[in-house]
Amino acid sequence: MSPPFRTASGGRIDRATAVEFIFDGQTLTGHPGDTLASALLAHGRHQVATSITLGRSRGIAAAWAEDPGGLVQVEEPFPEPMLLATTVELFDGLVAHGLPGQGRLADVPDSARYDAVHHHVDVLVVGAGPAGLAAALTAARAGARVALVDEQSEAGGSLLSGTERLDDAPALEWVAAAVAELAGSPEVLHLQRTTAFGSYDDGFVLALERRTDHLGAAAPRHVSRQRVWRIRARSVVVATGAHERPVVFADNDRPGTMLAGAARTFLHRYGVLPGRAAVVFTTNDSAYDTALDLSRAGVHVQAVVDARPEGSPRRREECEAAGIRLLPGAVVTGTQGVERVTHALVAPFADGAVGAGSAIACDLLLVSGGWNPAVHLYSQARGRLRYDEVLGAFLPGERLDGLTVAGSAAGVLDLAGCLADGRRGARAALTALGITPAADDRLPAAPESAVPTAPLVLWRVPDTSGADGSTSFVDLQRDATVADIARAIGAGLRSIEHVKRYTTIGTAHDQGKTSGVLTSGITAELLGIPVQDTGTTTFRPPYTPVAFAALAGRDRGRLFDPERVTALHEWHVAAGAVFEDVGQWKRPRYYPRPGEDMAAAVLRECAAARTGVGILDGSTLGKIDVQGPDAAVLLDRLYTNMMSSLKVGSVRYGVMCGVDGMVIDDGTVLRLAEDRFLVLTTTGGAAKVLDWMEEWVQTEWPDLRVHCTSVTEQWVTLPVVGPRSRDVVGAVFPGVDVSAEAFPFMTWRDTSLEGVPVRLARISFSGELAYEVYVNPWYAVAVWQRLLEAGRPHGITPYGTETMHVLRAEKGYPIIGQDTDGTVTPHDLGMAWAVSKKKPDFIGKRSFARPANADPLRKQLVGLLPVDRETVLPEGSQVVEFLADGELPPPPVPMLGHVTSSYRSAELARPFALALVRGGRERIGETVHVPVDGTLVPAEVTGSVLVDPEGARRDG
Amino acid sequence: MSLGSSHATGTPPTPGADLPEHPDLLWRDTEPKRTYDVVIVGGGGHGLATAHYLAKNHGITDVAVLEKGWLAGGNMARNTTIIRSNYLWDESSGIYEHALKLWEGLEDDLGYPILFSQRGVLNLAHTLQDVRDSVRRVEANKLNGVDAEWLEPDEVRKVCPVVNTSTDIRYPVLGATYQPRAGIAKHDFVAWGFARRADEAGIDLVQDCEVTGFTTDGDRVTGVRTTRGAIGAGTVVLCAAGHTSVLTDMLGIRVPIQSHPLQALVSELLEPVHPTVVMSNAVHVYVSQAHKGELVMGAGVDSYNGYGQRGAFHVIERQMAAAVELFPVFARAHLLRTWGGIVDVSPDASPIVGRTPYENVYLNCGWGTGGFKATPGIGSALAHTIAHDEPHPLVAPFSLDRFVTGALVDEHGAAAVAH
Amino acid sequence: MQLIACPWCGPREEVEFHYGGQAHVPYPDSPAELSDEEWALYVFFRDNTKGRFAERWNHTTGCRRWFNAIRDTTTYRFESVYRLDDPKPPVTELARSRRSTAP
Amino acid sequence: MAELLRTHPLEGWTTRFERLPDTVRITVEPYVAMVDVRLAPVGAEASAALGVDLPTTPGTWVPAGAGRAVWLGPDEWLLTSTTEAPEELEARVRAAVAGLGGSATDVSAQRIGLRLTGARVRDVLVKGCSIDLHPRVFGRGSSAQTLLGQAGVVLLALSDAGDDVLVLVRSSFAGYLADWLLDAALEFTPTPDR
Repeated sequence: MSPPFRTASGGRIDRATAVEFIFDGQTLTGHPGDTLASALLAHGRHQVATSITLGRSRGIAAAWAEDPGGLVQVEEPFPEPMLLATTVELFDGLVAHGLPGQGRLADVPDSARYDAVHHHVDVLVVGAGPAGLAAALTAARAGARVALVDEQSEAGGSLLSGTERLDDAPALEWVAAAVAELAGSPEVLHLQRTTAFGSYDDGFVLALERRTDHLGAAAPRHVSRQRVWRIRARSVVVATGAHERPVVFADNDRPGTMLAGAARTFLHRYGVLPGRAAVVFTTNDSAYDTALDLSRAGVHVQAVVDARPEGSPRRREECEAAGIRLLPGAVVTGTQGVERVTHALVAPFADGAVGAGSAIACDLLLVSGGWNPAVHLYSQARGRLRYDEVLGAFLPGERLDGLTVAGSAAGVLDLAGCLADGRRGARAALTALGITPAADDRLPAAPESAVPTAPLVLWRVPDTSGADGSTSFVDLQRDATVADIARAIGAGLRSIEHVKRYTTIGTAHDQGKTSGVLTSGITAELLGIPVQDTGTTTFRPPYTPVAFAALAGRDRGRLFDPERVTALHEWHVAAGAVFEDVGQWKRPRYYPRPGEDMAAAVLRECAAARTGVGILDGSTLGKIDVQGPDAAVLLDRLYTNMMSSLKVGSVRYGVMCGVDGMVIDDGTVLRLAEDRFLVLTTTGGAAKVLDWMEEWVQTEWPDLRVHCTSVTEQWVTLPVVGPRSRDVVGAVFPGVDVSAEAFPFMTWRDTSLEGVPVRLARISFSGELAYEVYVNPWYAVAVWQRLLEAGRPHGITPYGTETMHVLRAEKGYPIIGQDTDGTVTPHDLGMAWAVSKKKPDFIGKRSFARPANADPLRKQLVGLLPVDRETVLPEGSQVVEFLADGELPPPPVPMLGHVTSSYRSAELARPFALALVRGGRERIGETVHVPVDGTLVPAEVTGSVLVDPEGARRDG
Repeated sequence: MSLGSSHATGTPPTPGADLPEHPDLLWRDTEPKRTYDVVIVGGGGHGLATAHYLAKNHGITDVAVLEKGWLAGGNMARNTTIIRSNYLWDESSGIYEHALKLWEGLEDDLGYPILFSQRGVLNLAHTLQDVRDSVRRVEANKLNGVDAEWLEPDEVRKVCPVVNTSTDIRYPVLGATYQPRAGIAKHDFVAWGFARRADEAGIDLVQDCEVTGFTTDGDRVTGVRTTRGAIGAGTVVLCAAGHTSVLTDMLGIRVPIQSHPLQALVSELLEPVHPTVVMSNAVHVYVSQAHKGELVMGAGVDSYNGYGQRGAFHVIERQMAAAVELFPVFARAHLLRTWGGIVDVSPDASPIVGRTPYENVYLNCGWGTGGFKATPGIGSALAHTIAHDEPHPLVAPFSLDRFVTGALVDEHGAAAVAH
Repeated sequence: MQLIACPWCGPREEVEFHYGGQAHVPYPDSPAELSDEEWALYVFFRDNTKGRFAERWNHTTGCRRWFNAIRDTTTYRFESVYRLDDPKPPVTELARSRRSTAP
Repeated sequence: MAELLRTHPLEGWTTRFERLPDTVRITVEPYVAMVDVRLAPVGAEASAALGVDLPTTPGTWVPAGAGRAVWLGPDEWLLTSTTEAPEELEARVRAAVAGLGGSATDVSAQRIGLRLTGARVRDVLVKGCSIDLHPRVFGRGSSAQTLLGQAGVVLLALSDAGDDVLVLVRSSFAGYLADWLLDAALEFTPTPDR
């Protein structure tokens, strides 16, 4: 059986198919093509929710996104908060309930897919109403690349809500033909259910396409639920229509109170009668269409209450013919009813004064206070608005390059005008792009419409209820009233922004779509200033709310951020490595054996490297090929030390500073030829250092003949480390004499392995005898395997970054970014030896001479040995003076510095740390304290090199 | 009349629905006088707070606050209202902790319900270096008397159950620093509270009054030219975050700040789900749930200089990805509104406060994203500075000449987390 | 999200570029001869112009070339881009803004 | 050629690529020798020495023997060869340009090629590529260095129909990009297995 308020025929719904849904626990039926709101209205249900502060009933007050009343929570198929019943398309199995202004998030992750697509067009048309369709057709016929997006489920815009005719046929026939024509144009993208929600620079418009929401549980899981279209348009035609606005009066929030145009939409588009007995309250001619259409559909229209002294003389005859009582010069002053309007209180209105009133019984009160052009996208694109006294609305106030507003969004409110204006907008856009409009871009003929009677701009009806405006709602979602605005002004506020913030008007889900202009108008009225001076609050994106996940798109889970891996990654995974994130890289941190924790694994790995042989995947180190006759000059300028004196075949460690003299990176440099260097950077510094070099070369020293090329992924780097490394490397690369004499520390040699070029370098980041093996990653797995095989007799042990850190810390080698923090100079690190005194200048040199750099109390890198030989000082711990009584004084406690690196050492058989300590080198031999979990741990300050200070081992 | 109709669904009263009542009078609409002992340029949080403390602590009331637009309509109206003092360096935690102590008594001091909520702030660590930096900051905070704890992931989950602490995400949460006394407040109400007190003390709050120039006499500024006429000044204080350089350019003072767009956003109102404040540097988002129930979020600054009070949307998209990654339950929360402010970034991410080459002009700028949380602290310290004509010890380290000596207060590498 | 016209690759999305701050601030010829104040000016102080601003950009994800641009920091609109070896465009009136005068 | 075992970063993706529909085929093109050439200005001498006219129009590539010459910058190109070993290519190019003030760097393993073919290729790429890939704009001979998802790539249009594109990506990002492409292609897969 059909629900009681469903018409017998008509509407854009599929009457042959019934869908079942549950609202507030009640099982109801509707049809495909319904919205949740229209289906509820078909059952006679207006009240959807209660208001947030006052708990007053809230009903469906509009037919689309401007509705300030019908907030719902969807529960099935997946919980989604704060949707409007008017924009939720009905599907089988929908479960929803009304919301008191606050939604509920699901407590399980959303498994739906979301994505984004870039699209480029000559002309983007937003809105597929009469103006938008006309614009799209005009642009398409000219051969332009066109996108047409529209937020509704089907094209037609306002034509879906009425009975207009074009070319002597129902207008929707023209709509269908237009859609078909666009579909036949290969360069046209036409998207419905797609809301352009943000308009940015250079024709960039973001639109959200709801791809599968209307399918409910039947939505395919491998297709994105919602898609963000990133449309880059050379020109934009905004044909977004207009929102009807209400007039404010006492108790104007009672369910059954609705915008007049919405009732017409529910009737014609959805086949729903929003009531049986209606009162229509208007200030303009448009609501007469609703009154007459409802009357024809069988609704008893009790009266048309027109605030204008004469009403609409032009429509009077039609009303009389339909038996509708016309009450010109009258207003609705209030309503009666419990959870639904039962009476409208109507009173004569002249010169702003309200006379004695009477109650007219009704279950539907329709209101029209005029139309607000939907200027959101225009305003977001930084177009200035101007207030139009006649329409009582803000209109585009200036022309923008690349963005045209057309149709009722520009204040054109008649059908013929909208069609013509859409075509005008498109032609202007095409002309600006140098595209010739087609000779034949005929538009259908709209019947001649008579000139309407001028609307009356009426923001509010004086409150005669005695409530002093406290039930005259301006923002229904925020429960904000005329009284609240008056109170804000009474408190001294003058700016519309202050009024908004004081009253919270316009901050709710609808972002003031209906309340914004009313607030400007009422504020101006109360202040006695023109509305233009009050202005409006800023229109901010998005136009309608957009789910976080839709904006996150596919950048979630494993695609949230790229994982960079080396050529040996699969081997590391198979070997059971535990990984560490270093920038975007995944690096093996350690390789636990069964039953081992990190400490045990690291002690084992360290011991192998110190006593036998270990092997590391060091491929993430940044590598830069620096070539050209002036390569050495460039490096001399960028490193603190001298690189031009480096011999071909040799390697030098270098430090790089910023212009402020603080260390930014370090690494080794291999001189490959007179005019060619291979520069190694830290893993995290690779991109930064290349950019740094390019910046100086390009912007400051373009005369230098040098080129820098990233070769980070061109070489895997495999340090083979430990006293037995020579045996291993010698066995795998018999072509090289690996003896200390023939291949000394800090030199490199080229060789090959079965025809594949290999480079070996005597570089040690561990203090042990070590060889770094460089090879094209195509052969990484093969070479790694050969090294493991050759090392097996020596117990070769792969080790990770944790062991690498321990080994280097034992040697006092700093890690940039761990032992430094952007406030540390080479001198602070004890690396004065790496700062050239010969070079007249290099980047950072001048800053070393600043007063603060001469401070003897600068923090310097030193070693710390916990006196108890037990405690591993947590990295990050603060260092304080030694306190004889072992008690911390009350805060603030002066701090000397902090622990930057701290490990258990197999070699030292005790924990040790590196720390930046105020005047640290002067304190060597002293004892300081480190607060750890509430106790003070004494630690001896030492030099930073704790293992093999003479360097005998690495020299092998 | 049917006020208070029954809830159709039997839902309990909406949490956060009842915002406090505002006073009947906030401030007078004033015409500027011809001259004032003190002219504060900029009617934002800092300017208004300075005015309040000038009157309250020092009895100085011949003061004008000049605002080019509407009071507190700049960064004050646009920020995400996080209040904390867990900065690394002594100098920074000094001024911010001073501010936090004032925040703790501010509701009483102002007699205004500023919705100060000490719900704590978590700074998440996602990498081993994050952990080191976090522990370093926590330990420094403790020694400086600032409440701070290091939390392991399971403790993070207890404080904020909706944070994704699983280990199989791209950048797992390795722990967090936690400052329980940190929190949020309602930005507008804070500004209005200061404004009302200043107004009550007889201080003139002059809106729509843009400073267009200065009149000088040797090393002194004698007054300001404004869109509402010339105003004489005994002392001038520049508190115009977002437009400091415009003013200092007029005075020929060079200040090492760059103004960048910083964006923020809110969701619609949601049932309470997020009980604290969470900030993540590596995954790059910060979020709290304000009193009414909206999620308030922000991220990093846009890269280029900009005075446009708007930024690029890709920054928002990246922020949403980070939010959903860290808080999977946010997936179907909706972005309701985005906006932008202007942050003045200094080379060491610390403010610049103190004397200028003009002997009666004080500078207060470069707060980056820290301005809101410092509001009462800097207001009182600036008022002290003006009253004694000598920088308050808490602001002394932030003088302009540190860029010459090199004695920076570099919060970049150290604090890890901005905002 | 703006389009930035790389002098070589043409218009690309803003995300492809790295901002380099004020343009035409040369590295001092002889840093050693500068006073601490002069050196600090080079290291830390850059103009923070509201309005037309000559600044540096790098097309990082494209051709990796640095170039200069004149951009309005209020509207963000690029007035011109030019290569490093091009002279700085003469200071003219603020170029055509996004707004034209006719409504 | 070497007898040493060779591996490439996308070995583990083979099965998943094979399951893609004909409308989006992904073929890995590993082990292609590539050299980064820096040279300015380009003249007849360079063309003669290199055996190819290096393209001077930004965003283009040309065939070069058994490989390609791709514009990377006003003084930078990528030369590829499917017949030479990396070190041979580098040596040859270096010899050709060194005397002209140019440089040559072996970058064979720096990037790996993924060839995308099929009617849906453009639909996949536009999910993460902001440049205009319309065949009228990005036809055969076009190239672009840009972002695809969050990976820097070099795109080469190999056909005029937008259905044949070579994507060169940094080797360390190859796994990410492969995952990204498979995910983007999912909606065009008739029987998705996820």
